[in-house]
Amino acid sequence: MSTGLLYALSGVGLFMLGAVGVIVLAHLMRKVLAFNVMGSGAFLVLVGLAQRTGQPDPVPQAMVLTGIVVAVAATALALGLARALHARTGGVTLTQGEDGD
Amino acid sequence: MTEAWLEPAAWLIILPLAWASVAFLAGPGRGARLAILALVAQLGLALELAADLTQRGARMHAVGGWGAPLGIDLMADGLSAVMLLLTQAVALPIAVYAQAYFAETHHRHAATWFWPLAGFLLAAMNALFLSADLFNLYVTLELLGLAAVGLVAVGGGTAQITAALRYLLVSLLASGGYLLGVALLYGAYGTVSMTTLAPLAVGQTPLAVWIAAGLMLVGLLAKTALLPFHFWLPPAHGGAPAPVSALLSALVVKASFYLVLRLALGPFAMMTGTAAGLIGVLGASAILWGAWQALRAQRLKQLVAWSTVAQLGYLFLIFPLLAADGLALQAGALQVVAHGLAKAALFAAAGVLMRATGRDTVEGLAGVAGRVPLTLFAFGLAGVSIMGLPPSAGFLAKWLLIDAALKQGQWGWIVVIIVGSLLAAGYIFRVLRQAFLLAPEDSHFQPVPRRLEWVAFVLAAASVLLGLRGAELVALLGVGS
Amino acid sequence: MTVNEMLPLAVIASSLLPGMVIFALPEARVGLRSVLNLLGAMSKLVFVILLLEGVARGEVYGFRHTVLPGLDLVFKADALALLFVTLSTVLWLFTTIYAIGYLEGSPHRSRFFGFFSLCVTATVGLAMAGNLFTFFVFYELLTLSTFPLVVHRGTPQAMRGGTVYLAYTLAGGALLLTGIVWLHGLMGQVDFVHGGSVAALGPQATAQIKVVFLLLIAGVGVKAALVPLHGWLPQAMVAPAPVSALLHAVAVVKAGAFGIVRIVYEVYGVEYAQSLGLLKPLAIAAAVTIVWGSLRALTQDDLKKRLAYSTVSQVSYIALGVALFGPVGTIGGLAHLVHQGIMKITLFFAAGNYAETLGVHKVSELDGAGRRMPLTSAAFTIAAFGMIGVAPTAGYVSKWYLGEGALAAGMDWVVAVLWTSSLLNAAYFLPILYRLWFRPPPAAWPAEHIPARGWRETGWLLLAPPLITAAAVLVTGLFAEAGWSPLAWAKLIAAREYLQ
Amino acid sequence: MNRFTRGLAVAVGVALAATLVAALLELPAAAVYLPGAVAQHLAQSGVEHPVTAVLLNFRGWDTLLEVAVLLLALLTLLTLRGSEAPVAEVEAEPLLQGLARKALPLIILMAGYLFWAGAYRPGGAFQAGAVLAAGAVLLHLAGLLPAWAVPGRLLRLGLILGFLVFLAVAAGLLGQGALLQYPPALAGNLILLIEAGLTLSLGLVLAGLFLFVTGRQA
Repeated sequence: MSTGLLYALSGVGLFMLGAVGVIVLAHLMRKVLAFNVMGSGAFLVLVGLAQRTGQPDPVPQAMVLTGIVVAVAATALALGLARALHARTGGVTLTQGEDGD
Repeated sequence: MTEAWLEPAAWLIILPLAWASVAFLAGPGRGARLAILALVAQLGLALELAADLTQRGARMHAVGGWGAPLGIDLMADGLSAVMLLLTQAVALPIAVYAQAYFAETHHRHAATWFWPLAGFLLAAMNALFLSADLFNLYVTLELLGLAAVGLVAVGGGTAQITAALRYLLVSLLASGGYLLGVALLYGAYGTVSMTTLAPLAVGQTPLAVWIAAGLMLVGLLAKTALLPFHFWLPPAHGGAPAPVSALLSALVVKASFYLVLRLALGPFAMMTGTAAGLIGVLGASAILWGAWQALRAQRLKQLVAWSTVAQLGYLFLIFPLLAADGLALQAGALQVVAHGLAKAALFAAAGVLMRATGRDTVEGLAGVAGRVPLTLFAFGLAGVSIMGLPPSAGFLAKWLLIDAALKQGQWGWIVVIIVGSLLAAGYIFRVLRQAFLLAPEDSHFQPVPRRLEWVAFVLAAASVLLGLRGAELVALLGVGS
Repeated sequence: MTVNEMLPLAVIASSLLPGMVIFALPEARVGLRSVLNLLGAMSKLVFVILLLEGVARGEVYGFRHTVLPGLDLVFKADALALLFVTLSTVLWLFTTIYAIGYLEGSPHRSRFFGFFSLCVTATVGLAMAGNLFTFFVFYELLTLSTFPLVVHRGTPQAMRGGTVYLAYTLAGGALLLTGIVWLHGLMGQVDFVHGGSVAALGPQATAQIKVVFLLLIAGVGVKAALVPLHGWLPQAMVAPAPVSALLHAVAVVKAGAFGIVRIVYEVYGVEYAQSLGLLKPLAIAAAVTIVWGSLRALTQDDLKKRLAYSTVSQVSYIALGVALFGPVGTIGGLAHLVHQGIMKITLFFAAGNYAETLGVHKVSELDGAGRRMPLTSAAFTIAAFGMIGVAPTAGYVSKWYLGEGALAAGMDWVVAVLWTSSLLNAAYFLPILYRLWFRPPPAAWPAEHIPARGWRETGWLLLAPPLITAAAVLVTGLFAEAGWSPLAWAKLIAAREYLQ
Repeated sequence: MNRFTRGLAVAVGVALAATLVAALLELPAAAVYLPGAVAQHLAQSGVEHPVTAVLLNFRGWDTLLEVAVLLLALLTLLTLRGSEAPVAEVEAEPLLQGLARKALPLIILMAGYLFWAGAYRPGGAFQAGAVLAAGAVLLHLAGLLPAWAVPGRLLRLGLILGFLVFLAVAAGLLGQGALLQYPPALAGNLILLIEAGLTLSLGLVLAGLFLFVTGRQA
């Protein structure tokens, strides 16, 4: 098993860990952190899988750089929204059951 | 040959990015006039692109001059052109509407950064409709998602922020799935260019690619609010200011649907049978459940938002019916366009009705027919398209869907389509009959700028009259497929 | 675009365009609105006369516009179309005049007349539809444009009536659509042609074709108020009188009946329909409707409700005529399309006059109204006699042909149905006439809005239309054999349908 | 969220992960090999480092849109903050302030180095911008830089400048045949211009993501 493939496999694990975290965790801060774990997992798969033959591949590396910036933007936005919500309600979770009417 | 300088596809992305930046530079609340002017130009560009495609067929634009798979290709074919036309055609009137809507002091706060956000939103959609690169599509999806979340939050109320946050989390989870899918595809084939990838994926499909397809499609379905991922939509679309709701419901959800369709027609053409049938069943459930919720909704904009959930369901009925005759594809494109125009009209009208009555409940509409008859007429006209009654474009879409289902002997869908239309008539007429009631003694009506009423009317009329020009739309759709 | 293509469009546009302008007019522009209304009605009449003259000469009028590949919007102004177009155009003119008088001073008139124009637009479009698709387009447009008229008053009762109306018509529309798309899937576009085109499908599709027939007839049967699909009609009588006139005589139920005619003659072909055994069930349904409607009318005290059940019964004469295999029955049915229209509109005009002038809504309040409003009551009496089928009114002519047609088709039981119906008609109309003319008037009317001034028992805009239509009931009966009569036109159509 | 749905989510996640691991273990080699193409065209790209070449030339379009994503996040945060002025200021701490003052030139120097190095080794505008932003955050935490209120014209210009330059270059090159089609002779300089603009603007945007939000009593 090459290092690249190992990265990819751990990426799969991280992604699923993060994704399940985003779904089941209630605290918004934890959700945001879980999202970042999930994103890192996807980046690992992207870079690792492409390099499973042992050759470095600059294309997914550049993609991951792009992806990281996007994730930073999304994280900042989520934290900002969570802060705004906290400022208005004092809560740190999305209260369920208020969708629809 | 069009001068490279004047390539309409490129300018359709550059222009909104530019006016969004300039609007930001100009400062809080500024940029309306610039946006409207630019949108006129964008509509012209989209028309020019469509005319050009009809004459000379689909075409590629290799960004950077490299060409796939090294570089990123923009691809314009009939389907992209239809989506681009719809986007500009809805955005322009909604911009005109928004300028008047946000001029009220009451809505000033929401207008602070509305224009740059809207500009980025439109740029994201145009870029998405033109991209032929799966990773580039991921970036446009994120751009679109963040812009949409920003617009949902624009009102600043607790409900809006909660809705925005929930929308953001669903959106991020969904695009995470999409990104993992892209990573797997790159690992499997070494490229993310759709044109390079499609023949490879159809030729040899390892398990990882099936999983990638599943992840990407589920992510996109969540972004399109297909049942059971619909829960974020009603609060997000129903809570935002009217022009924002119009943009979100008419256009944004269509972008991810477009991508599902692109993938199903291209790299994931191997996903037929059970998977397509499952998507169809979800669509059918969305039609019934969304319409049922719309029938029960107490607040007007919630009703319209639930109607979006239901109407999006029709789009997914096409997947089990996609066949060589192209009927289902035509039905899908017509439904996208018809619903886009009609739903923008409904939200625009709902904004007027709420401002006229000062309330946002369906019950509060009693007597409004006498005060803003033009708006009510617009609501009714748009309703005609939503219900799928002739001669609207929505009718043609449903006609084609039924035709396709009949031709393939899939009877169940027909029942769903018809029942869904009747339920739609139920919630549309629920609003209309409330409006026709005599006004209660203590009701006060506020004056509403005429411009708001006319925008709603123009959009509604367009969704109905388009039914007479279905042939042109279908011809354009046929370019390059 | 040639003149022969433009003329049918002009007939449609002559009510559509004024309607659109009227929507935009401020409430206070009464004069301009009336001028627009009448201008539209008159110009439509002119176009229709041009068409009539041309069709009699053998000209072919039509227009085709492709909506989707393999799906066209088709108009054709043939003899059958013109029968209906002429009826609605003429009656629309009178109804408009009547409505201007009836609604004087009431709110939301721009909206009312806007939808009124749309409604007649839909009717003439439907009449001139050249294929099932086009027919459906205008059939649904008719539903949509009449709903705001039915609920015009905005009372909870009006809303209930409107909701029932919608529920029935939209469900009917859904059935019709299913049938149309099904047929479209089987044989492509279904144009209306003499003798029908379905027979070409051959014997292996017979079962499907029968189901489609059921769907189509059930779809149009809702508007034609065939029992048991008639429930909306008595509910919808909450509408203002001109609207009832429109629903019962000009547009809605007629559209349904007309649809039956087109489907039987020009989609299936009457001979093919007969060979599939489809006509007999239709005849039975029509007969049941005729008797049931009359029975229900007997017990209604509300005048408009009694008239509504009378419509249920009378409109099915048209379906019955169609279902009687043979030219004579066809002539009777088609002639009744026109005859029922002018008779029923007279009755509703008169009923509206009683309500608007005296505040009388019930049969039991009509005592002596003939002395207070002799002209209106005379018109009512003539039309009622027509409904019963007394010579020499128009109603007599249609019943005569229907009876002859039944005998010719060997369906003797239909004659019994006709007799029963006539007796029942007499049983629910004669008591009204008795009250009108022979009972003493009450000390005071329930709510007298318009005082009598000499011979003018009510506003002249309310008075003139029923008088003219009542005269027409007599004239079309007396001069039934003349070359211009509805009967003669029905004979022309029947000749063309049965020549195949 | 009840225990059942939680359990279901976990179970689905584990199952999916296991299947995916199995799928990856048997994944055949890719049919397309892009590193070759990158190496082949590196000379024409205007930079020497392959990742930078992909980032700003071969797939520069992604990068352009990604800058827009950052701007969008900033815009939304600005929307949320509304027009209220920042209320709570960080208390000044002498030791931290002194350290921050000393660190500042170093930070700027390092940003400059990263920006310059991007052309031939890992580095570039994003890294340089991130370092700059970190410097701004440090200054704020030390009480030397107040939180930002509604951005004035100059700040807005700074925030958007890099993106506008990038956009102008992309559009300006349309005449060459396509968006972002650098003429090989000018590629190096144009990329440098874009990177310079981005370094400044991304520094400000990233700092803004913090400084526009902070300072309000949450």
